[in-house]
Amino acid sequence: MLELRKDIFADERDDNLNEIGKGTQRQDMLGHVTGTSSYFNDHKLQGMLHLKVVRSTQAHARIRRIDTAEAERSAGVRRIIRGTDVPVNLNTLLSLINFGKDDEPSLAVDKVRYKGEPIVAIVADSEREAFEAVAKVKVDYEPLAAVFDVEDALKPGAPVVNETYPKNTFTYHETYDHQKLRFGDADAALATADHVLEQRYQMSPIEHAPTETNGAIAAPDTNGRYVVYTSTQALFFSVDTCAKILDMPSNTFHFIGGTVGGGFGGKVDTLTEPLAILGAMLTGRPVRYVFGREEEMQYGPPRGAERIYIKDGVMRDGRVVARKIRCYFDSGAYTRLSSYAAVKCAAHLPGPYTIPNVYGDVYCVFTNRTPATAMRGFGVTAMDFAIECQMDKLAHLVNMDPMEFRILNAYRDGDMKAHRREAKNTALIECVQVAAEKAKWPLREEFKRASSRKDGGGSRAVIPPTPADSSRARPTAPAQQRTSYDRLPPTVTREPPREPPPPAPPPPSPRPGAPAHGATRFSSVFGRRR
Amino acid sequence: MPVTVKTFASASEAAGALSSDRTARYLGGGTLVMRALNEGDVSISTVVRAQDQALTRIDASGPRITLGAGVTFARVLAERDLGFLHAPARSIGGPAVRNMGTVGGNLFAPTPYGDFTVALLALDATVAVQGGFGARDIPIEEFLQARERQAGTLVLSVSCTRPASSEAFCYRKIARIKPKGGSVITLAAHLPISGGRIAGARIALGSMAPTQIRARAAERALEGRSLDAATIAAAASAAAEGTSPFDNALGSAWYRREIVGVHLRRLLSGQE
Amino acid sequence: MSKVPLQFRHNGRDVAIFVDGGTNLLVALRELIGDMTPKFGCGQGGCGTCSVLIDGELHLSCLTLAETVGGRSIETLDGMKQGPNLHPLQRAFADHFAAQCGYCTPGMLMAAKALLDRNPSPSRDEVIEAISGNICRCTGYEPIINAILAAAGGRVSA
Amino acid sequence: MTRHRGRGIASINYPIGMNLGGDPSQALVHSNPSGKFTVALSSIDLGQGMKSVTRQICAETLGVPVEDVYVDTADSDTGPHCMGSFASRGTHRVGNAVMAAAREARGVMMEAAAEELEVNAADLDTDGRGNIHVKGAPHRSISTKDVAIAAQFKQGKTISGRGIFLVPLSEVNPETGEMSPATCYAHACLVAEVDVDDETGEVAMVRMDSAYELGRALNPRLVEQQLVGGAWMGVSHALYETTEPDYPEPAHGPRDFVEYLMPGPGDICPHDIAVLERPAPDGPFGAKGPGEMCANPVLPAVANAIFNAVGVRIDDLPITPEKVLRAIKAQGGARPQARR
Repeated sequence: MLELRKDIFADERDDNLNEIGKGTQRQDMLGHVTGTSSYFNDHKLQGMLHLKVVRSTQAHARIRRIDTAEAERSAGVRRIIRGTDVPVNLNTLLSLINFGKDDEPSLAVDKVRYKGEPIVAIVADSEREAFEAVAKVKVDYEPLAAVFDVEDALKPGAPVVNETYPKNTFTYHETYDHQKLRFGDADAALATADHVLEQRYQMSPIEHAPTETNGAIAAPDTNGRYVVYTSTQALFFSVDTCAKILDMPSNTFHFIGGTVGGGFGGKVDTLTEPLAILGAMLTGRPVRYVFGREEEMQYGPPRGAERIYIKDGVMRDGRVVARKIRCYFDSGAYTRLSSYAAVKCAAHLPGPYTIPNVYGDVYCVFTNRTPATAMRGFGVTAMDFAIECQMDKLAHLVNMDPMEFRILNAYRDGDMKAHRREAKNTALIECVQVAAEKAKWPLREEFKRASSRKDGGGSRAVIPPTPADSSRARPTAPAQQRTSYDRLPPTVTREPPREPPPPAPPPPSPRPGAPAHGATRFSSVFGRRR
Repeated sequence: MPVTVKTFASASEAAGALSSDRTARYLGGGTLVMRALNEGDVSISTVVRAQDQALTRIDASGPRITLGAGVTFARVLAERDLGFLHAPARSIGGPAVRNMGTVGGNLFAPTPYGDFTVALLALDATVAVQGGFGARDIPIEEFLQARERQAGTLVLSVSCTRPASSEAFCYRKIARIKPKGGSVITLAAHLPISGGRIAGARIALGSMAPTQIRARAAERALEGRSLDAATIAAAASAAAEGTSPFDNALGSAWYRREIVGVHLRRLLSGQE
Repeated sequence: MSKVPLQFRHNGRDVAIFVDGGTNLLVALRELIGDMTPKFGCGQGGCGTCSVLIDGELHLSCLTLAETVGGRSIETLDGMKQGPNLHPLQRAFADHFAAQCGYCTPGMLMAAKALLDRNPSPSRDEVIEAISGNICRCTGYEPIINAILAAAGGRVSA
Repeated sequence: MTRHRGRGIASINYPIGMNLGGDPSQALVHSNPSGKFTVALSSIDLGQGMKSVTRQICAETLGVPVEDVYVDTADSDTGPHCMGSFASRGTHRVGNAVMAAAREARGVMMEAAAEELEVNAADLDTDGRGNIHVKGAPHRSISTKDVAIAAQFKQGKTISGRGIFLVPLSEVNPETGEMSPATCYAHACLVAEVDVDDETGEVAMVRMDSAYELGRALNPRLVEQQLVGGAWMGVSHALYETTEPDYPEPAHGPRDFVEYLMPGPGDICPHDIAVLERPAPDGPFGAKGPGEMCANPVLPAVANAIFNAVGVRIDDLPITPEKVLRAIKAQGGARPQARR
């Protein structure tokens, strides 16, 4: 049951609208209830072939030999695709926005880094014949020690999962092995807090489980083009990723999608389109590559698991005065999007509360696990679990009502957030008040009267003095800003010569939102800029 | 190569085809064999079917009931005289699976499936099988212990004696998901009462060992006693004895051992 | 190559096709007949997106060997409309916003139809039982349950 | 007494629009000569209602009935650039792009109408029912259909518009984490009520009460879909889901919908929701995005409710019966906390 509380924030809204705010029927509902909504797999193409992949049985191994001789002779097989057949067999998704290094092959060549990694693709007349040929491919592995725990992966001597990142951590700003957040002096505040509580939290890896599995159908079209029916939830991400992997102009491809049987983040990774198109290119026939359910569950990318340590200082009166967080994202064997989530997670600290001293270290860690990817609430869901369990424990510790404890610490308009931007348009307090009302949870009068629009700012708007890390890593020269849309000609070296590193910048303390003239600034997306 | 489908008029012909071809699997309701084919199990090259009326016969009129191996759970549920088997039949799958899955196939379903078989084990059922050399009856316990070696034989039917009263037999499947979920553990108890005392107690458990097994220690705790709180408590504390539960996606061996007694107690004392 | 001839009724119309050995009914309906309303969700019997009625009974088409339906009557969502009009269940699903991605909807509707064809006034628990073999990842089931109850009670828009 | 009831709460906020910006979406809007509009996008409808909400945004901005607008997505030959539907970009980024495109198309439509009515375009308004009239003089009006015909065949104008919405890329300071991750935030608070069985560790949901602040509920029925379904997913994450039950040990991974656990239709509970609307200055009609954030408060609220019921803290997800039972045994039995 849903109730619209039009009475709250009414003075900030114009509700005199025609179409907005109406519960209009979905444009696609008639299609859904008649079964005529057209998903990628609802296209019947003449002479369609079927693609299946041979997946690694090992979590971490060197590939000594791949023997496809018997599979090639298997009935109905049209084409066997190996890593060497993939034009650009190394990619990372966010290379499209020039973030991170290419670290993942479409088909493994010399090494497998997770159980289920694709090694060989088989294109055959029928699914059955593709399965029969898959069973005939022999892969000779030399097993390597594997690492599955994020903290084990950071220990000295841990197996190197992905040689692109030999320390088993994603590299930020070409230097840093994690994303930092520094706001005030958390250690000093912890030393003077009435109570200190340190806890460990663990998120689980989670399958998106859309009822439609990942898949694509690619078919040769007229004039040398390829039409691709796809379940992607990221159309141009997929178009441009295919253009890069297949080394073709992006307008060679005509992608058609937009009606997808659930995604939740699990259809961003462009898992099936490149091989389906390559299959169509190599056979001249339509090719379908669709995940089975077990493939989707075990080898489709999950929501990555995060391990989170929180150390909080709280005063007897209920004010949280310091929050120190260490978080490890389990990226699995390749980067995909976890590097990005870690930055989003750092920005989310310390949750929707005004805490004067915040310290965060967020790592993106490689393990011999199915690569993780985005999922609903990416980078935040696990942190919210940790923070809100922690808030409950803190309220218990100081013997406060957990609702009132949250209102007391809630951020309000005008407060300075830990990522050094002013809080605006906040509404946490009102949500707590209304939820309390709904649940018939008694709040004391002063907490019922609290408002996101009152009592913020002032001393709460100040960026506190923030000590610099003693062992600060020295940033290197800027990488040239490049995206897939202004790719350099292939003759130009991809690694521009490096200048000597400039001295580390002083800890900035600008006014909120003020431009930092002359300061060296960094972007996690586009590298460094001036 | 496409799969070859061989359809026979009689069960014995089908059994012959099955025993002479190692790549052949018998197609009952499809929930096991068709799934295997869909998932690319290339060890199956031949699918054997039989259109023998005997396989779908239900004989529920007398004290001993017989269910053809091809009887679906939906048909068990539709048969008023099989009321004692309705709880186990209803615990299988959703409605579509109950319209397809068969009593015979359930005997071969690996964990976390095979719940109906737990009930049959508690009821001391007999399994009629047709091998290459003719038909024979096997006690269900023996059948399950040798299940891996039964691949070349065809189950024709199962039969068991109807419980003396509706109170004498009870069944419960513990699942995480409601109303349809895989078994964490499954329990069935047949406790005939004679002169106020339990005589011939049989307790069967699913997911407490690689195949469905009897909880013999719990049976001993019940045998010859009246079904009171103390007896139930004794049976509950002995429930895990002799079992060999495992870890799977639905629960760990530790958890199964911890809760089997709790659920046996609740089952026998009629608690939710 | 041995293809097997197969005839059955598909939404009230006789159809004849040739299938490969081992072909399941879902593939036969989608790829040989062109009825795309039953969906592939798992091939394992776990999701119900491929649900169809065979002689009025709910079945999973992905677990049905196609050649076993010779001479039988198959109903899919493609045949649910009553002439140009939506079936009351279809209207109720729309009224209750009981579809988001829409992928489970064909199977849900067939499961609901199987229920109401036999039990026109089900309880909430009976509705829950009827859709228990169908996975929906979007809606949380509540609007689907409400839609089926509304259709049963005749509470649907015109 | 083996079952104990408890309540727990959580409150959260969520950044709307792709983290750090720098990733715009585009939209094209055009009318055919009958005054019916098509929106071309490359965004994806995964069920969240992208096609429907952008349709309403377009109709509102144009000032025409929603029936006169159809959203066509996603065809890479005809749709303008959109990276994808993720990171709460749909309503905020794509919605704003559609608004911009519709505004431009509306401008042409009003110019064409002005020419027909022989007035200044600034003096015209739409009635939202398919007519354009002179402000204060509703009888001096022309239908959008007639305007479209005139624009096409008489005036030689295309009633069309292009839209892009870019939140400029934020830089990130590697030492301090200073950055502009998002331009607006949605908020929520949720109360979960559970029953915990202290002999088996099983947790059953009893009810949920919540308040979600979303800037503006562009379509309350679509919002309800997201919040009800999203909270269900939150329960699922809290109590059931994992691809690796023994994480970090990679064993016993589920392979099907029996082994992969999600609450069934018999596990759901009543959920009473309030929606608050504090418009975001840069949201389309103030809207933020409800789709992603709605699951997040459920996980900790359920964990906190379990503590309230039996006194154990489970900090590892999912909170399986096994973990609850182990913790209860470790503390020597259930310790119900103060009833709330």
